[in-house]
Amino acid sequence: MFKFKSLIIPFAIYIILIAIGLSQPGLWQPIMYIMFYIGIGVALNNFMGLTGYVDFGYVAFLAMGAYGMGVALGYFTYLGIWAIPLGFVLALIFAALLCTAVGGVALRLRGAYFAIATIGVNEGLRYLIEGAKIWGGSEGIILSGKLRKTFGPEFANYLSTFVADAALIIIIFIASVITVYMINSRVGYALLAVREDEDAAKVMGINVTKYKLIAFFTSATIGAMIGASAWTLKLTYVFPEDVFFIHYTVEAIVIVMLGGAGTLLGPVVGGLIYGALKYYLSVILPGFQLLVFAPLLLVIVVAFPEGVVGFVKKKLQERGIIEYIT
Amino acid sequence: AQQPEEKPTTTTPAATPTGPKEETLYFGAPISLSGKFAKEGQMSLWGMQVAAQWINENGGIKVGNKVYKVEIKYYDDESKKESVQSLIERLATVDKVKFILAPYSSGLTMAAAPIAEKYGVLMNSHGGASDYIFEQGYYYVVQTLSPASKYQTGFLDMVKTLDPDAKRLALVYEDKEFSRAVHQAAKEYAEKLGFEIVYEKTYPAGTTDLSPILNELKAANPDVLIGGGHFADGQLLAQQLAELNINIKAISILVAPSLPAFYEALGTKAEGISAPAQWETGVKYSPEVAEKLGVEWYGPTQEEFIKMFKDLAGEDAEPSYHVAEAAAAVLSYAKAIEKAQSTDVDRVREAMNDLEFMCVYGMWSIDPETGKQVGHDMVIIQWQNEEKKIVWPESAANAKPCYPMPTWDEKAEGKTCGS
Amino acid sequence: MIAEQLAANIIYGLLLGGVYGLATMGLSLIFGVLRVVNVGHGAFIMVGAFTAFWMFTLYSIPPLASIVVAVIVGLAMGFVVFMTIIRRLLDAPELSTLLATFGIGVFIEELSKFFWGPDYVGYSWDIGGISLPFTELPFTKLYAFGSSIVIAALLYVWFSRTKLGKAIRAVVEDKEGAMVCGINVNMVYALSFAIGIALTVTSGVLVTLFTPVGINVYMGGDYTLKAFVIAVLGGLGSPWGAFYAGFIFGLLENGSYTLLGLIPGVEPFGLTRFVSFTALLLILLLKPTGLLGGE
Amino acid sequence: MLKVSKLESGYGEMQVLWGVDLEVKEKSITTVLGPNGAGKSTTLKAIFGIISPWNGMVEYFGEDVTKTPPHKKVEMGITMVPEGRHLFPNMTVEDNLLMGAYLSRAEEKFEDSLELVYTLFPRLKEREEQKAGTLSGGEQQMLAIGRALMTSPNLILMDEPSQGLAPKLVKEVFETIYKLKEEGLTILLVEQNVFSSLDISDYAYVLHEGKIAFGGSVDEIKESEDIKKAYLGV
Amino acid sequence: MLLKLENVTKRFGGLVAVNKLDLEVEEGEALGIVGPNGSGKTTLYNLISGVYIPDEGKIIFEGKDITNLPPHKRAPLGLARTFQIPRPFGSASVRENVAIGAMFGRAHAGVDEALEMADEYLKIVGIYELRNKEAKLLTPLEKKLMELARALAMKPKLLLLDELLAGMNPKDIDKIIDLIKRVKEEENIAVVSMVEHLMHAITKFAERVVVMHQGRKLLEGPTIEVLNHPEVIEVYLGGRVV
Ligand SMILES: Nc1ncnc2c1ncn2[C@@H]1O[C@H](COP(=O)(O)OP(=O)(O)OP(=O)(O)O)[C@@H](O)[C@H]1O
Ligand SMILES: Nc1ncnc2c1ncn2[C@@H]1O[C@H](COP(=O)(O)OP(=O)(O)OP(=O)(O)O)[C@@H](O)[C@H]1O
Ligand SMILES: [Mg+2]
Ligand SMILES: [Mg+2]
Repeated sequence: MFKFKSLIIPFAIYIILIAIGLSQPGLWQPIMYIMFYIGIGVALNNFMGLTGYVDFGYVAFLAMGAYGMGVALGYFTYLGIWAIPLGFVLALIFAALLCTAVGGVALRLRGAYFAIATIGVNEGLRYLIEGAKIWGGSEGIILSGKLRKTFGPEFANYLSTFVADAALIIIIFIASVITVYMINSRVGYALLAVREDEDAAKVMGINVTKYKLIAFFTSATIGAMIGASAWTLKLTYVFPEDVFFIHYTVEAIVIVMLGGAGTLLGPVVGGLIYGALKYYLSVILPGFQLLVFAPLLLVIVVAFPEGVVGFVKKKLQERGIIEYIT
Repeated sequence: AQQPEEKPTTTTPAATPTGPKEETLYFGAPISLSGKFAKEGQMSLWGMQVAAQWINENGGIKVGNKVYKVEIKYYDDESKKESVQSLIERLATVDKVKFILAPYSSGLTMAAAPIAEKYGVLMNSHGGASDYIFEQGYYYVVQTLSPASKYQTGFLDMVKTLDPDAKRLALVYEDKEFSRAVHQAAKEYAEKLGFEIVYEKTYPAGTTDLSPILNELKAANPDVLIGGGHFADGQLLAQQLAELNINIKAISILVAPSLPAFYEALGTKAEGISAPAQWETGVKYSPEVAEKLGVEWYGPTQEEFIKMFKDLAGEDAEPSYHVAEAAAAVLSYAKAIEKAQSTDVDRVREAMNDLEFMCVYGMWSIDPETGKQVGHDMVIIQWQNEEKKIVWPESAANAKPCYPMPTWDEKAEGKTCGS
Repeated sequence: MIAEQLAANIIYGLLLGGVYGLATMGLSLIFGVLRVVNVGHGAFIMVGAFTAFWMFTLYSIPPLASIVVAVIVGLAMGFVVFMTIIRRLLDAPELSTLLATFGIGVFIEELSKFFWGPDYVGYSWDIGGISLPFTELPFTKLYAFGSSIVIAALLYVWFSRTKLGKAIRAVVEDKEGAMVCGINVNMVYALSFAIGIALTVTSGVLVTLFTPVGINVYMGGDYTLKAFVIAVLGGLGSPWGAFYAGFIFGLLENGSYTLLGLIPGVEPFGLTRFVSFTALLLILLLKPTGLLGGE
Repeated sequence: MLKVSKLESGYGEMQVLWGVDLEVKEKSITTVLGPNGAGKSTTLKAIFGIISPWNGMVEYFGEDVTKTPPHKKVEMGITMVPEGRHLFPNMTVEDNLLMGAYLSRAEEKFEDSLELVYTLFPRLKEREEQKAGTLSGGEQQMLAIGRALMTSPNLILMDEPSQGLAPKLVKEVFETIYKLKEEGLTILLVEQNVFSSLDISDYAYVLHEGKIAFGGSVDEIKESEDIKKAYLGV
Repeated sequence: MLLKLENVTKRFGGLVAVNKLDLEVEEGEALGIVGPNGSGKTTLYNLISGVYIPDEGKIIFEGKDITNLPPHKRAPLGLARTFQIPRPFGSASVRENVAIGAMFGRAHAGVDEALEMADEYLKIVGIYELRNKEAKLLTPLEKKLMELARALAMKPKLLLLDELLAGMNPKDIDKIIDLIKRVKEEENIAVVSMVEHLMHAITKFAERVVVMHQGRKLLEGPTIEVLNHPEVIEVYLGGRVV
């Protein structure tokens, strides 16, 4: 279908990245590092880009995913290999539960109020887990030993060096398809209206709450899947301090903005620039990379206030290629 | 970017006219030069560089007819797990490094372990103290610093020796995985020693006011307090104990007091406060002591070590224990490689199993099975008369413990542990 | 016993709240006038903390006096940041300033680390305190509290009494309307931003009066988070709301401790954070635009 | 008094004005008419400086004010009643008027200006304490004009002041504008209400696609059937 | 009876914006609503379209009580409106704006169908060439035309126009009125209700007029008759217009 033309460029980017990672020595992890950033960008964009709501507490969904997988592998290790699918299911369930709670409460708020109320959710949840000593409290869940005992060291290693990465890649592919589908469907149009003028959208017959929740839910569950694979499976531990670290949300927002919100290509390009820049700077200028990175970021913001893809889109407005850019 | 060219990788032959073949051997290190572990990261890097420099100036590592010069290949991991993984891989594949100095902190070490294992490189932890790292079954991860479970036990021994009547122990520490591990182990140990736990509370990371806990603590009226977690909260704990005028006979705080900044920040309030340290300037490890114990000495003497450190870090810099533990990790690699007479990872790891030596940092030997450090002893330092003194164990001490420490009021009037 | 501790915690909560309030006013002001969410807020608090530290350490200038220095430093930084970056983004999509302030925050932190190193520093300004039957109140904390109140009051007077203060309000309400009244809108933007930053840097000084140790280039993160939450609680864009909300937040944080301590098997101090963040959500549920937020 | 020559401007990359020439004589009412989208509002905005002129010149009493920012123009006695009023909605009527007298030049004449405003619009006096945002459309328009008067201007640029007003109010507004002229003010008016505006004007211009298609005295326009048909649709 | 308001009241604080209003709208009629500024016309529209819920009274649409129905459930029943101050979906294209109307209004079209409908209605209102422009870049007039197209694309039974013609050139006003009249017949839009202050437009369009004053219904009846009523002239027109 013509709508899916806009998947060509992002998929090409993914495939090229993966090819580089597989063929060049030492670039697999960096590529996965970039993919992680692309992933959280695409995931957050499904909500932030499409609805215009900023969710500062977004990392909580990654955390829920991480805990979902952590709980499955940590407390249901006896299920053997089945603990992994269970982990993804739990990740989904935890994220959905949080989504319902936050959606019910915070989504009534508008703009910056929503954005910052979600910080409250994120921090509140973290301190609840630590303070009430849920799931190991601040000691978290440590899995390596269990995995190695259950699956043997080979397979345990395979889990965190292959399965986790493969899962992340699959999630990103699926998330991209979902994004394009959403943008081009009724949902996308409804959200476009919501983003621009929520009250006018209502009068137009749009069930604003419903569509916001759809986007919120989609974005949250993708985030949870990323948390489950890129964090728990790959790192083999879950520490609350780490998984609720708000810096990740800020990074995701930066990526979405850097590339251009509300487009699919935006967060992909944003994640690519962000991840690649940071990686290479930390290799070339260890210790000084952020000192160089920050001004670069500022230059990009000032030059492309609507994001790199937003800018390109505007330039190409009347050209045929625009169809390939969403 | 100012450095267009990346440095040459792998073992490039150095230009030497004659003699044995000289090659450069890279030890790789993802290091936290930014982010929350920037301070420890910087210190560790200096330690590694000092050790590498010493090795190179003292004949390198001799394997067969080859001589290896050591260089540290490091990247900044920003104290973030995602970066650590990329950098480990880069070190293992692009830079073809076989010997990794693990990143700072237990969490980051854990993040690095699966990747290191995948590429079959050895990882030596100089900043990941938590015991659990070595309970996961990683064979290629070895430890140079003493594990978390040992941090506060020496202090308890010391108090018990000094004052068998000081029974009322309180614990106030940061709710984080590391300080929890330290204090849970300490608590068990204390109970064995016959202490009575009169108060135990944690505070969340990032706290800027401990008064709710300390008001309670005051009421519990303890003789001895152990606690803390990291730099900032450790300083805060001491500061607020003073503000609230809570007098305790002996206090040991994790991490913070071991840095000069502690005294600079608190002034005389720091007097008498103790801390566990992996190492301290003035600790009595020397070639002579090694000889007496019948173990081999390796690496710079303390004077050499401190001089080299100051040449690198600046005249005003004081080496913290992070410097020594990182240096020791480098030395342990060198020693193990020489012992194995090979740079093969498996052979070196095997050589480590019964490797035992002493360096400026103290003893080094590991549990062959888990890789956990068993040889090294922690010391207890105490601020006395503006100086950090080693007060425990007696064999390493260069001063007597100041016990009970002066009260806050006395300290405010200028009384120090020396006067 | 419990009553005494509760009383002590409430007093400490109030003192802390005063500083929280001031630490948030700058954020709220900047949002109110320019619609800029300053993600780099904490970096400016850090600069203030270091200002107090260096003034005290190098020149033995007491922290109260370095408030003056902080104001000057803050105004200068605010002005430079506005002129070089923010000004160029005023017509751009709202969130691009978020990206910019993120970059600015990182840059300030890294530059500070470059010059001052990654140490955790502190200073000792021991000037005694008041002994209450149930706790001790150091003068430093009382001064911090007092200064917050005085600065907030001065700002209030300035805002409501001076022409420039009113001009700021006018610009907030309608930019084009302000133009036709002869108000130099760009100047008002620059000034508000600079004042907002100056307030923030100043609050950094007061933060060190409260916590004179653990000063580090990355210390700002926790304050940013709290300031965000307090700003929303008070009603975004309302500096006065932020000030009140600071008290509520401080009170909740410290005050709830004693009660949570009665629950067995939990870490009450950790849960105080849970309580204060949950309270935020509840308050927003009742009043979706915060305590003093408009429409 | 005001002379605009070869003025070009627009938004982003889109040019809207393609060389506008017009002149406003002191103590007169000059109307600019033209179809929607012709660039009338743009012309006023470019003159006042809300958007910057790309080319051409704006002179005020012979002085080049092309690049002068709006607040300086207000200082010189030019102000604007913008399309859509742009009041301060959460301030009271009184405070809105007070803001009009923001500059010290205007502040000096505060009492006189206020009296003038309240005699022109007694309704505003009645609603002194009401928030501007809750006024009805007509009242808001009065306030917008009142606020402009508080700057003690010589020249007021007005963009469709009668839009959205009830017929009774439309009349009042035009009467007011006429009274302002009698008070010695100069007015440059943009309107869609062709008849009423021509009734009170001295000079008129017709703007078409960013250029002046006609300029002259009101009588000339009234007489020219062609112009009325071609541009004004009446 | 298409729409019936019974005793509807809406207050804002102390102010009664709409006061015990009864209103009936027959199918197929062209209704004009006039009244001084602030007499409650826009508020009335907001009540009908569901932006506000009345404090008292009932609103019945096609026999169904919609008093408490949220706005997004009213639109599919056949209600559509334009806004006095245009509210375009700014960064969406003109075409997308109109398509959104077609998708979620009574038309309930699928995406592709809606986009086609959008083109069709843009042609009808005469801004087809602007269809790929970002809506926020339109002039106020163009925005109004786009809102009209968007409302029409919803295929409403009742179309509420709020000062659609304000600020329009007299030449265009006539054109738009003809257009609305035509579309009303062709599209079987049962009723168009129009709020305007432009009397020549009202007389040209409306068969019946309701005059509001201070939230109440002052008068209603055939257009010419009502507009010549002395009370209307007194409070609203300020002089004879027709
Ligand atoms: N803010 C804006 N951004 C981009 N383009 C604009 C903007 N305002 C107006 N335009 C464009 O400028 C042109 C002229 O608009 P302007 O508002 O000056 O017309 P006008 O003559 O005042 O029309 P009207 O009678 O409808 O008020 C229009 O084509 C419009 O698209
Ligand atoms: N949200 C609101 N809050 C407070 N008052 C309001 C609100 N909306 C409308 N009003 C007030 O209710 C009254 C009726 O307003 P409404 O907008 O319905 O008038 P209108 O008849 O449409 O006037 P106009 O012809 O000027 O558009 C006015 O006095 C207005 O100020
Ligand atoms: Mg106009
Ligand atoms: Mg209205």
